[in-house]
Amino acid sequence: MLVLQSIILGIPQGALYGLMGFGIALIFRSVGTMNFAHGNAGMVCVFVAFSVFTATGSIILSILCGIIVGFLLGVIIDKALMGPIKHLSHAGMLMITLGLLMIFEGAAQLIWGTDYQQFPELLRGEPLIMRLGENKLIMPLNDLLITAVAVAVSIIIALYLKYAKLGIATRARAQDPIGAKVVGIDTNMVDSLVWGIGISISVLVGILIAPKTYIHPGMMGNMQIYGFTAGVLGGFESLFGAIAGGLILGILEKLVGAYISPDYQLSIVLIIIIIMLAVKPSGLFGKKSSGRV
Amino acid sequence: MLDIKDVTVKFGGLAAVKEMNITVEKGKIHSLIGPNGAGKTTLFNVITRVIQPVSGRVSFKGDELLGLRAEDIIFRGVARTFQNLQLFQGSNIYDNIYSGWVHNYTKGMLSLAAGKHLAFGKDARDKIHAVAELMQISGMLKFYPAQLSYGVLKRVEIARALISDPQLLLLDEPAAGLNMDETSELNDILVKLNRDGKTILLVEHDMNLVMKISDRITVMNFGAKIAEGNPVEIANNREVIKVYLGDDEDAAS
Amino acid sequence: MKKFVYLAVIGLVLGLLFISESFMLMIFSSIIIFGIAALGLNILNGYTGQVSIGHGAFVAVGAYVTSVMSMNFHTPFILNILVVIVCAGLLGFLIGLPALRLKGFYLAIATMAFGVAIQQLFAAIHIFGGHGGLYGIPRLIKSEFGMYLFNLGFFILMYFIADVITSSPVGLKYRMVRDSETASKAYGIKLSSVKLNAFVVSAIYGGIAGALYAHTITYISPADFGLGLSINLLSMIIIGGMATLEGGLIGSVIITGLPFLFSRTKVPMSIIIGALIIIFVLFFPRGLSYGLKMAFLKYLQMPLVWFRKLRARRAKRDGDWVEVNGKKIFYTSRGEGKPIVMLHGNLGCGLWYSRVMDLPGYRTIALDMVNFGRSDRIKDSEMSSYALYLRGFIEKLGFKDVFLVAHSLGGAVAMEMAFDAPELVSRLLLIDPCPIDGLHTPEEHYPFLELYKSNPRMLKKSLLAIAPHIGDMKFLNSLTDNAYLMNRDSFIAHPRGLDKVNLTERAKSFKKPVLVVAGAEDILINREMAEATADALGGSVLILENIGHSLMVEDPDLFKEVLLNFDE
Amino acid sequence: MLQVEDLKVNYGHIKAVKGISFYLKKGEIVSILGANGAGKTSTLFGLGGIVKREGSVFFKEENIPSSASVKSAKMGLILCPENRRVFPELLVEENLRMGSFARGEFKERLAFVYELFSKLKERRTQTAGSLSGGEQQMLAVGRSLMSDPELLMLDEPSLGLAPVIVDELFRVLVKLKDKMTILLVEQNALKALKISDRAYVLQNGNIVHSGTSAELLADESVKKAYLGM
Amino acid sequence: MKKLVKGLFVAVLFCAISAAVFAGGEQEAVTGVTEDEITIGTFQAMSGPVASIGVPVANGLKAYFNHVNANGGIYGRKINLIIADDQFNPGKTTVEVKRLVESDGVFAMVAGLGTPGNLAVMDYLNESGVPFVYQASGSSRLAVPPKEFVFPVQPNYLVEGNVMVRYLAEEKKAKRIAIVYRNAEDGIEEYESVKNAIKLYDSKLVEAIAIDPTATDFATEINKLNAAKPDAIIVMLFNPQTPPFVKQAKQYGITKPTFLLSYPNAAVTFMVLAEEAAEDVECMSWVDVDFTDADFEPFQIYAETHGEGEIPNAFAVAGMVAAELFVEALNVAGPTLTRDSLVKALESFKDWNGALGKGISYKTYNEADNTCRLGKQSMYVLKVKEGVWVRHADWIYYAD
Repeated sequence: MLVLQSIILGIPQGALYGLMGFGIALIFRSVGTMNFAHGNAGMVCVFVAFSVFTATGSIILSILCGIIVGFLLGVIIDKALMGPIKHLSHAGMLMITLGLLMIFEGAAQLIWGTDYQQFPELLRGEPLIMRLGENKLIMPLNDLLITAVAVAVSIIIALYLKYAKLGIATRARAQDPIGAKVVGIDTNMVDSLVWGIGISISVLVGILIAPKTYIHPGMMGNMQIYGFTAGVLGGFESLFGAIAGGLILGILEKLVGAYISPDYQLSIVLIIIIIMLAVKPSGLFGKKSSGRV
Repeated sequence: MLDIKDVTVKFGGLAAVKEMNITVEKGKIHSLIGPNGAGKTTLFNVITRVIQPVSGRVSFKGDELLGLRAEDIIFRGVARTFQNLQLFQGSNIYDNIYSGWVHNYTKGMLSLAAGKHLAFGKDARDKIHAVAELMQISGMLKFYPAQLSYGVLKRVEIARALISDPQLLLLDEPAAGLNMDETSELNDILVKLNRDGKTILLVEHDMNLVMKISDRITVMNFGAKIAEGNPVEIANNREVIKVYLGDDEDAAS
Repeated sequence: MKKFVYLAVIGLVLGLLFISESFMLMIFSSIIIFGIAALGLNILNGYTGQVSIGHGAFVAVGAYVTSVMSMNFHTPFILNILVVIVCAGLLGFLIGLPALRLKGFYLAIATMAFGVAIQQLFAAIHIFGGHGGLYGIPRLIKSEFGMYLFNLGFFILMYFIADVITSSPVGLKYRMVRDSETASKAYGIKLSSVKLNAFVVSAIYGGIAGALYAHTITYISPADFGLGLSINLLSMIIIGGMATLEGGLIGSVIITGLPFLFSRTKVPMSIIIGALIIIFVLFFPRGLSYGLKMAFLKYLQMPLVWFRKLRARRAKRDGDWVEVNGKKIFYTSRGEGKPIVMLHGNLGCGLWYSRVMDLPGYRTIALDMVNFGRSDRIKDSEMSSYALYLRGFIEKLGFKDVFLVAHSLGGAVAMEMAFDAPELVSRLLLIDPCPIDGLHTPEEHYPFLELYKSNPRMLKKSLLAIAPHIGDMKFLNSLTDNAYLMNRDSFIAHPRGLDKVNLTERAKSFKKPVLVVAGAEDILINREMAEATADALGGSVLILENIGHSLMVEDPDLFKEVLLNFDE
Repeated sequence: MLQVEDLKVNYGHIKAVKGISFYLKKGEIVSILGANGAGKTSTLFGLGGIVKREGSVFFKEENIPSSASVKSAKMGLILCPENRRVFPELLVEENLRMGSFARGEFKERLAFVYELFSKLKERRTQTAGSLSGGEQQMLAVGRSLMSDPELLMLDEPSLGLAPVIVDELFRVLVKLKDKMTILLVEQNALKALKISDRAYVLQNGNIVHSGTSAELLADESVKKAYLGM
Repeated sequence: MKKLVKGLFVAVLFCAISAAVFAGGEQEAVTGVTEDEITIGTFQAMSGPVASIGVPVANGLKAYFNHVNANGGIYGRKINLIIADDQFNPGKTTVEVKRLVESDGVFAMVAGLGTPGNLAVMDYLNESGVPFVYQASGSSRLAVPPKEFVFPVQPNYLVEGNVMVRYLAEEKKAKRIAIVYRNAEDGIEEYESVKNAIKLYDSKLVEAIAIDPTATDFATEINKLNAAKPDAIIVMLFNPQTPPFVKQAKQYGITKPTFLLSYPNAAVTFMVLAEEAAEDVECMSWVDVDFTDADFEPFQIYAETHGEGEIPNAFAVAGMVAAELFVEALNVAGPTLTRDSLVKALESFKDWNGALGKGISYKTYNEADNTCRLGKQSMYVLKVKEGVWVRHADWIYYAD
């Protein structure tokens, strides 16, 4: 019973991890930058959404604003910071994103303070309860929504990448930048677009977990670590690996929590990453071990 | 000195090198030429143990090389240079040349406490100055690679390969990117090295250079040897001309 | 060795200055401790090129091991530190193993995961005090000053060890692995063992820092050693300077020290540190230590330059001024008889001939050319302009048939003038002159020439290099002083001008006797250049053993002998 | 059609192209010949805006700035790069669709390309990475043709191909001649000269010979440039 | 030249040493006290994750001291409060407190925030003889063993655990009690106390769950809790964790049992964050304040500094209690203020009642007497009714 309930609890959590990992993998695969500021970029925009919400009281408007600001932030990061350093080493890009991570945290502290802010749940009401004899399985409505949104967003982006002209161009640019240039794809524009979409996804994740974690400057810290883990587990080379990796992670985490101890949840998960990276850096669903390293 | 027997290399089912046979004789300059994608660099990488062939044997002075790893090759007296300069950008020229010798320091960390490295460094210094003198880069030892011209850096690469006093020198396109003067200086250097008893295996596109200094030339195309001989023979070989210039008969018609 | 003495003394003085304010000593201690950890990270990241954002874990291991041991078993510190070294080293080895297969971003993720995992494990294990951490860790030395000195001592020791390692063959191997794995392999470097070595060494540094931290602050908790610390350590070496020994300490001054300045304001530190990281990566990738070094070379010795100039101006020199085209030219004259005019080289003045002025039967005249010494400055630094002023000078003094002696750059001026007005010159003695077709200075030397302007020590060294047998250091010192009287623009303009010299054509019509003298040990003008110059002028060559670039200061008697022989 | 003046391309220290000038008239096939490392690919990369360059390039009387790959592609100055550079994980048809990214009517051009290379039509739902070398080369050429090029720059299209396929490829090039101007970089000099009107010979980043194909075929200097004799 | 440098160097060294020797020479009569000013210090998390507690505590302190200063100070002396930000990081606390004592020369410390920080500096302050009045921490180690210069006020978690069990067993008749607690020193202390106290009654501890202080999702824990079927749940969590815990627990169907929260949660913030899940939740409290009464005098004092209509939250009230107690002690100590006279004054407090703090007692210092520095030992219970905390049960005392 505990197993089943843990799995059910793990799915929404895992869906969020997967979505986070998806955003990170999207940027990494297309542009070649592992964005260590992914979570905090989302966090800042969630604060923006929060400000809009307090000013207007409209959830829809605030979410829209947050996501749009997230998109713009992504574009700005690409144009202002990543553009000039595309030639730099990976270490250089890594440090820039680490710097951004700190700046976002500091900026949020400066502008919005360190208080925990409340953001409403998108769906309220009685949780879904399934009775199985003596026991019952519970799934709160908001978790259901989270899962649905995560799945929907991944499907939309998958369709976009598969069929839209710009989507194909994004994949093309990832596979061969020179080939993309010679057919006239504006690789700079594609990069900005990818950054925009990536950060928007992070904002969405932030908004979805906000009712649970509340809004504060450190809200996305662990989420980002889980996002990386999801990416590593599923393999950064395949976008949907990240989603699957996230789900596995979410369920695994709940099982560890239930059967070993919640204290070891994070450590065990992280040790999994290290082992995974050492044994099969391409992830569970990655095709090859080479690629961008 | 170096015997390559029936070496075949495949990349994803495609044969990049097919049953190659080359024998490099001691004290000779042996050149390996052929158009892009002919498999020269692949063969080079087999010798330097970067790539494992599917079959075949590579022996150097009678010892089998294929069982070794890339980092063991230098200990056997085989040193190489790289086509697109693999200098250590963060070290000055002195240390760059030193790095061709430092593999001989095999003691552990605790030996540092005993100061063993100091004597090693002192020995190395004389060698470095001697090689630098030979390659005419004595004045540049304190500079970093980014401060020097491409021609000088190419010489640094050769110096680094020379310091361990290898018996076989593998040079990967040493003339690529050099201007006429630099190429002619390189020409002199190679001839001098050869005169001093170094065996050289050269992969090179600059046909002027190859024809001038080679004792023997092997021509490759599509992973296979199509001709071998001295420069004059090669220059007049129909196959070679066809590879380089295209289908002769076609042109004539 | 000097470095370590300086470090110790500066540290001691700082400690003494703040002895009454022990919180400052505590801040200094923290700076030093994180400096040690950053030094270790620099060995891994700066020297070996292996990114790590989990370095806080090693610091944590050091801190927890020593705390648990000393609190529960009351073991002596010396034993603790040995256990810390073993534990941290082992842990470094463990994370090093998977890291062997990883590079760049993947390595960053793995180390980050490792760092957070270790932090979480410490938080979860009861004996380590859980999230609350441990407090009341015994201090090794009661007084804050003592503790500071203890930490300082450790820092200097660790700094010394890092210095030995990085300058040894092992350090060279680190750098080889960092710069090119392909080439390292080809030159016999076992990548895995070098990387593991760096991981272990670096981890030990972290562990030692952690142990010192625990005994200094006396309170540790997992939160102190999280991702934040790891990023901070990385920031230290980025801001301080990658692959430099002092970078970690400089970075630590900023990253550890700065927050205490802001602790009573509301400015979040992370925004400042984050901005610093980005600024440094984008604009100053070599970090503050490089910046400080350059500033030291460029500006810090400026007072010395002024002092030397002043001393040169004040020094007693007998002589007269002649005005040519409105510019005063200073010269020294000695003896009576056949006139000999002596021209100095770049960075020189008449003083270079002071040891050879006494020639019986001759009137020797050594002048400071315009732009040099005590003569006036002119706008450009062209050889042809100097030649014009020289001609004016000779005409003003009313000489005809002058015996012209010229050194180095002066050689170019002398030739230029002699070809313009052959009637004024009877014979030409050229000491290691600028070659007839110019002297090329590689572009890479110019930044150094730029530095000579403001760094007397480097200038003195280079003068010594062109006059290796000068012997008398006082004389060298005064030559250095006088070199600073030269027009500042000329430091760069002269080599550029010499590069452009080409007198081969004009030399053909010159028919007077010429002797070119060159030192066998000259590093500027070699035998071939001297011969080519002599050939072009139809003169003869004399190569002197055991002489460098400057015969008249290196062996005055030989100079006189050569001169007299030539005049016969 | 194309006027190039004093084109220079540098990679850091290395001067790959040292100031060359040449032109193409509408409807011509012009070859650039030369040994490996002579600067041919760099020339095309400079023209196509892939790398930074100096010097002026006029295409259809309009100045093309450096690094303007999007602009030149939109104007119909299309590069078919060396080593194919197809998108390995995209389907053949997706690759072709990307070919018409900047210009060209997708459906109409697709029909044209499929007609030209019927092999590609058979393989259109395969990923490009699963094609053989020759098929990939056809895909690369096909992809360039998708954008309805006015000037097509082909970089070593015969590289690594078996002779039969090379022949086929050159037949296609001849067919295309009346539809577009072609700038051909080839190692297979005799073959290239056979189909081109004029040619330039590059050596060490400089143009050392130029002339009509017939002149160059008769000239020993081409042989020298290649064989160093 | 070299000689010159060396000479200069020796001179500098000499100056430095003499400066070091003479710096401490001149001492004031009483550190931090002048004719017209008393300098005191406090450390608060003004930034970082715990700033939501640190900032209001500081606001409470400021409000009360401003009020005192505006009314002429104490025996003509104004109070000058220096607030050091330690970001709830004990490493920083140590340095900041040293700075306050050694560099700023404070007379006393008032209201340090946080168990880790307080534990890290209490010995140092005690050894330095700096009176340390009020710690915003419930750790019993501040009071036991007693330290001469350390005066805790808040009831500690040993007391709270005991009182909670007594309340649940005696008044609520709960048979199956569960506890969730922070997996940190303070949480464990309370858990141990609950475990011991429950033996006195006819109740059972059915589940005890430790919660990682950084966790945000409690699904697993709630799952376990649900299985235990408790009548009452003691929640020993702090601000960012309590509301989501209660919220999630109710979402997952735990609606019937009583939730009894630890006293740091007795604030409006809980209601704001927990929203409707807050209803009927009970909470321990030790400051007797009616937050709905805007005319209450301390609220007026608070509004003087922070603006009309501003009402302090529980943490601000804690700050004000600290200030109130400290000011009272200064008054008792009289015009010739020394550290010893302050200690004497505090030791004279017997069940002292201020406007906010009630029932605070100390005894003359005696290292063997564990009760001489206990401060407060009784608590009462609040309950959320229609979105406000309402007094629910009367003072409950420690049960042996």
